[in-house]
Amino acid sequence: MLAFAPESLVIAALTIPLIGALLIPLFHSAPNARESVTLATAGALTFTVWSLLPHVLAGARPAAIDIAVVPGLNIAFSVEPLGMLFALIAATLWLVTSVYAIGYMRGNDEPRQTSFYVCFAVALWATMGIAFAKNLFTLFIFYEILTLSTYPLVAHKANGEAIRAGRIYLLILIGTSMVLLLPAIAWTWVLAGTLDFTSGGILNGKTTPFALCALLALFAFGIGKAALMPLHFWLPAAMVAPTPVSALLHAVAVVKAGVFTILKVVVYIFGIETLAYAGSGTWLVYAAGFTVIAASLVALRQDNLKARLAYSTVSQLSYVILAAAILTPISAVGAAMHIAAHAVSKITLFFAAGAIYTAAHKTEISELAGIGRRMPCTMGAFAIGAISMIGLPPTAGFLGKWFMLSGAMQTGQWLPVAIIVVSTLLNAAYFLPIVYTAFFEREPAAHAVGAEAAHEHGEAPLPIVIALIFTAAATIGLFLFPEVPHALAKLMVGG
Amino acid sequence: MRDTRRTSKAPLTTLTGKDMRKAALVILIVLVLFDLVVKHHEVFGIDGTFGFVAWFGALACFCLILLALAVGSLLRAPESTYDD
Amino acid sequence: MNAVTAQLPALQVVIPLLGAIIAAFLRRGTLAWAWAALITALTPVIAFAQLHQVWTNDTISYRMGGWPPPIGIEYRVDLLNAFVLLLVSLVSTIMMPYARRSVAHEIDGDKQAWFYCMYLLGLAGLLGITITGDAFNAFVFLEISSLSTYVMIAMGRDRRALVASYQYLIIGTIGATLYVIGVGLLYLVTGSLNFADIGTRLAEASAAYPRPVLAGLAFLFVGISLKLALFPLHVWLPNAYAYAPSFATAFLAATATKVAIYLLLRIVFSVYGVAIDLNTLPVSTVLYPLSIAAMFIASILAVYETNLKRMLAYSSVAQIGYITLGIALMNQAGLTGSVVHLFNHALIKGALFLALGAIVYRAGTIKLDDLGGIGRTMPLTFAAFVFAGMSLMGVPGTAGFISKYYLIVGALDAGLWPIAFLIVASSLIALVYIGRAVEVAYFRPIASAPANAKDPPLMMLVPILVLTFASIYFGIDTELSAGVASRVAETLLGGLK
Amino acid sequence: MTTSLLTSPASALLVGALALLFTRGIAHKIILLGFPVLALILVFHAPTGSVTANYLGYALTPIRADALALLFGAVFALAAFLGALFALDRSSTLELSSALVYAAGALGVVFAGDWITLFVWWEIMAIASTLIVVCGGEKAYRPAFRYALVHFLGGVLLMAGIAGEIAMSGNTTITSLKPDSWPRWLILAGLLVNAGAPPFWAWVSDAYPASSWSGMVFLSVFTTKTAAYVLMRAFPGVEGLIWIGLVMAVYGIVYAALENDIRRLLAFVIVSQMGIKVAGVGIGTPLALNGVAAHSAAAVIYTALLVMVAGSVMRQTGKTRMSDLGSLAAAMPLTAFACMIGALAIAAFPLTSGFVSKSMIVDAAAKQHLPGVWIALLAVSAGVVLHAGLRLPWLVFFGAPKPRIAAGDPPQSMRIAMALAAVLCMVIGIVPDGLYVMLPHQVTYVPYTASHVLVQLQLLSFAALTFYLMRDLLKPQPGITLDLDWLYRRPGAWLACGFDDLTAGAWTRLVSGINSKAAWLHDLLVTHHGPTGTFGRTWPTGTMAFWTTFLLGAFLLIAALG
Repeated sequence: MLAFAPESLVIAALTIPLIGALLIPLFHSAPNARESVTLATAGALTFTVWSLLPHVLAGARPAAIDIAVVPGLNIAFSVEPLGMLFALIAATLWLVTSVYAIGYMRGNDEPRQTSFYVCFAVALWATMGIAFAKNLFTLFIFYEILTLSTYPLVAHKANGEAIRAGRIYLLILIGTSMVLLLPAIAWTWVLAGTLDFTSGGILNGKTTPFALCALLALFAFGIGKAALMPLHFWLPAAMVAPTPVSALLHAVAVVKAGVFTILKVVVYIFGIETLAYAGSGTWLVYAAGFTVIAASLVALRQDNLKARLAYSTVSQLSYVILAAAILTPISAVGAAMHIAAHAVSKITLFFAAGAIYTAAHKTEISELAGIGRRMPCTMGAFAIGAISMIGLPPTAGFLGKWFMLSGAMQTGQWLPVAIIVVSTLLNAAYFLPIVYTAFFEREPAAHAVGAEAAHEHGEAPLPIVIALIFTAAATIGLFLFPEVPHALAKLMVGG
Repeated sequence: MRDTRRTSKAPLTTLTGKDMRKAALVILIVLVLFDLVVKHHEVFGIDGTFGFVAWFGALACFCLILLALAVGSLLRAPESTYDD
Repeated sequence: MNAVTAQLPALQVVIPLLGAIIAAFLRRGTLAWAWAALITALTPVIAFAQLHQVWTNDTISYRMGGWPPPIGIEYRVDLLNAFVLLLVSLVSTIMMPYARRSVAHEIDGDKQAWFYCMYLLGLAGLLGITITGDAFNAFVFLEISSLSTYVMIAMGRDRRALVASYQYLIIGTIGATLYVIGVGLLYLVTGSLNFADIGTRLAEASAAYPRPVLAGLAFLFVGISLKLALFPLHVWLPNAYAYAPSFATAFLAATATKVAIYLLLRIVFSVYGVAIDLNTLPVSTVLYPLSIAAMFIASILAVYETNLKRMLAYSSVAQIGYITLGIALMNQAGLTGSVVHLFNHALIKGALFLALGAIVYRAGTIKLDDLGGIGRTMPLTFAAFVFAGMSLMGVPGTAGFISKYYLIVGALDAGLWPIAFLIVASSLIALVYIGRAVEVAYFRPIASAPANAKDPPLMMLVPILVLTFASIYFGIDTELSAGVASRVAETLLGGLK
Repeated sequence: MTTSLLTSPASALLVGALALLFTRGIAHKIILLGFPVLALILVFHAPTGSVTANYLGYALTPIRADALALLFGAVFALAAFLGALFALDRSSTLELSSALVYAAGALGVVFAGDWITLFVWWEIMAIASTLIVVCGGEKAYRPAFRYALVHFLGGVLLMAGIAGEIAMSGNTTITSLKPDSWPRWLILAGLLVNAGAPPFWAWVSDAYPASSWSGMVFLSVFTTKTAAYVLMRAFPGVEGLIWIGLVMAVYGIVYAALENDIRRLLAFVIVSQMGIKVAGVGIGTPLALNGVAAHSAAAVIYTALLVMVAGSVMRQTGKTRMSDLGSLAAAMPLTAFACMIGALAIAAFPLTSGFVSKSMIVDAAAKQHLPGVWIALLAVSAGVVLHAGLRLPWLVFFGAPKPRIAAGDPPQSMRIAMALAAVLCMVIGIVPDGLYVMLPHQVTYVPYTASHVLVQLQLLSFAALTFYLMRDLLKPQPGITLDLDWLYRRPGAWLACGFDDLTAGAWTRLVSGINSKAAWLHDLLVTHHGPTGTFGRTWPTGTMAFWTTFLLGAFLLIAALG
């Protein structure tokens, strides 16, 4: 397995999903073959990415492809630890989600499944591009491809609501990236003369603290996928998409691409020390902290399960931004760990939401009374995901929070600590009632809710249950065995 | 008094009986008188004095009851206070 | 062989010109098409040979009739016009296979030859404007191309085509007149009609007659602005594009305005710029507000337009705003952005209008509201539309992005960061109007018009796909676009006083 | 290392908890009883010294078996067994399974040698105990919710403190700390939340009575006692703890004296007892710490016993309010007897476990020459008669007759559990040496001196006299006593709701404002840019000519001026 040169593995990772995307439409009329292609592609990608891991852990930075588009703007790829981590998460969870999606899309008789799988593969291709991008320009290209390829998935249902959500999705994501991120990249280029991700950053001593502050603002708000308030509302809107999309893309790939980019920009473009020394990142703590708290408060009010999860995602994403904004190496490790931790836990929650929808056709939390007895696996997995969201051991959610707190306490920053304390309570406040309702409330009697709602059901189809048990196990497994993400995160900050 | 007979099987219930009240009084007095015999190793001066623990125990209890009554008069609320 | 090589500049114009005359005598449409295609196909070969020569050696100077300049007419090919020549001829050639079906569909059989004649005439005119080094000769070619364009537009099916053509005729004539007045003024003060020659004499003349020199610039500027549809002189364009035959629209959108922009560049940078400090001339002052107005107003107009052809026409006006903005910036990056956008936009708009033509061909309408579900019945065509549209928006990885990137860097280099924001903000409006079409095409139920539509025949489809591919490809490999453009910008700026 | 981790008592109980979920019938009962016994055995077979591990780059000590850990481990395992025995008939598998997890968490904390391991088990306890509260039925939801929030708050404070402490000192091992830095203050705060210290003590009386008759036994044992245990390890001799402890003790007495519900009363008793221990930690001398250790061990048993009694009454009669109860001694003789033993033990009557443990703390105050503390502790000791010592047994089992309640002693397993606990209270009281050898510090302490016995007898009897004389003032009254939780249940909730309404209103206004502005903008754009708008419609040729002229003029003008 190590016979492949790491460079060719990088190229493979960047082509496999695309090949999959091209093959899938050929099997349009043979769903089983089509899904096999998806699974095979996802499996091959997962294998490829995991094969890369030993090289990166050993200190290699395999690079591949370097096309100078115009002088200074290169499409180039290089695997660094954070990108490796992101690619691992995305690829592995894609495999799981593919299993899940088969159960979900068939269980719900969704239309246009071929284009669904194609867009999914393209989105994953874009994710790999983001993960392995060597410079901001390459990252930006794939960032936009990711937006565009997921737009059809958001608007998949093609009803009024879905189309509206699609509009918001495109306008916010493309809008922020065009209006803010692109000028930020151009400005960076004008200032630094390079866009390569470099350890320690490329902006040291290049400009004034005020300009750094403004540039950071352009990046932070320009990367709309990170859902920093007030540019977050595309994410709840995007929840009209089929659940596998919400699960993989709007809990893992797309949103993580956002915070991943912010983290990369802070670590490799600005440089933690440069920013900390200039004091230009302080405001980001406020912005991220506000988002953490405000999104949680909004989540409290949501009765729709996916909407609540979406606002929870908004809040959790800002954890990562907050961790980056604390500007210590250890909190940057926390940010990376939280990307991984939140990915496995939030995907579990979304899987559960989709399982409920598939089996019981329920979307509102208030309808879930007693569902834990009918779907113990699903709701058990949900409970594990919820505990992880609150950040309690023995689940993965503990990891990110731990390093964030370490960084904040180390440098005596009280605001992040207070934010984490308050948001922990808020997270508990909006997740625990769901678990309680599902397991401890009595299911309404059949005659009370009408014959239609009193739908006899058990667990969702097997692929769905397998997928969500896997991710729930991963949520605990990541806590018990955090070595891989931790090693990668440590490598990122050069320790 | 019927009650006394019924619960007489339990040894301590006899405290409610008139005789037992007298007996209890005797015990209390005897306990205090023991102070004449037993040497307390005093630490703060007052704790070696005659009958200190006895009167202090009664007083402490009295004060605590007063405190409780004060708190009760201020903070007692119907059980339905928090019913939503 | 050498003899041929030496005659290339003349052949560049003469071949389509003679071809046009012969085409007029071919009665059958298909035959005329074949002839036109053949003639057109020759032009990029010549253009490429010239570009190669210019790239490796130096400027080509060809004396028409052997008369030396400035007395005789000089055909002068430098990097800038070699580039534009290649662009115009290449795009036309790519489009030619498409023409046959589309023209046969929209124009009656007996008029088809006539149409091809006009087309070749127009092509010859455009190539002539580009290649000539003589101001008056350029006017002649301008008139040739304009007149043939009026005819082509008037041949559109829609009755409004006549009105549009007529209006364009009046406006175009005014523009040409203003141009010729400007040339006349320059001739009065310098005694020359040769661009290069005027340039060398202008400094002296300007000292002697500052007012007429400036007035000359004003007339030339406004005259050319009419032709290139600078806001607010663009109003002829939407109708002309909307009601002309599909092929004509695509051809004009990809080439005509680009040649006008070339002429503007030539006048401003090679004639005035070499003699007078450009910063003292009001070119940027006028171009900044008008370009920005074009970028926004025309884009918003496109958003509310329901006729897709008109929508793209407005979009063209907006894109021309970007190009003129780059000219206004007058620095290396800005000018590179301008020239490269001239190239990219030709490819993008060509692809988009061809795709619309295919929709007209199959579904018979381009009213957005009637096109529900077209993306599913004409998947390849509309996919091309979407990808070209993405390039239009300037999605990174596409050609459109390269142009915008240079413009932004140009704005930042000039210290005009608000303009950088305006550039990106207006390109967001492109997202809205392209997105609107995408929504209708993919997420609405299939309407009656597109119900029986399908992708057009290969002859039409291939040009669409080639141009679409090109508008993506030049976002990744930019040697031919940005590489040349950057050298062009270098040359233009290097010659400045 | 791995094997020793797997054979730790905590892991054993986790396995038991898992097994419990998948078994029924007799196997279920065997597991329920067997695993606590196994844990008890494993406690004594715990590897001496410490087991180390590496996690996230930190050197961890998942198991550190010293004298103190063994004492608490043994007591917790024992209490788990008693609780399991008492709960043998309980039908809620979830509650029992959670109880084993809860006990596992407590044992994990006890044996944790480093802060990270401790924190992990700490939060496992929080989750498991919340589940136990929730299993108390539908009325338990809100108290459980508040319980969870308070404990997650404490947990995150603790976590922040631990993270900071490790980040600053680089040392993960649990050692005695001076609260002289922010992280350490946070650690202390996190521990005190679980200890039932102000201002968060209300969770005890809020959540514990909401649990089931069996659940409260587990709850009463682990959370507060582990907090005392960790306080002993980390913050011995922190003076502030003395005062916090005394306030807790008095609070518990006063509120218990007013309380009507027996289980709420016991919750206050728990806080009160914790107060004495916290004060003992604050005194911090070896004698005081030995006292805290011994008193914790003793308190685990007698508190559990009293809670079992209350559970039995609740299960058998369905009532928990003392105003509804009375004279149950005849109907439930064994329960009544157990209650008396528990009452004597908690009152530290000679020959009971309380006597041999609590007096160490009081003596420690005296030996340290802390007159105020000593006096206060003495007063608090006297005050015990106001709640569990006299008031509870009096009002429930004796006192004025009430309408006859048809009930008997609870089933056999529960009776055995109570009997065992009662016997333990007495055995420790009579033969304290077994307990003393397990104490962490080498201190010779002789509880049974004439003076000591006499002091205790005088104190209790005269306190009882006062109580007897004033008994009518302390009759159970229906109702509750407002507590500090009022702050977050009333004004806090109002504030939250108000803020919520305010922001929701502001948001709605903002959205509608933006929408109307957007609509206005849209209309404006349509007027000007729509197909028939100013810019959109086809201008007459003359207009175009005008603009051409205008532009020409403008250009010339600018040129002329420039």
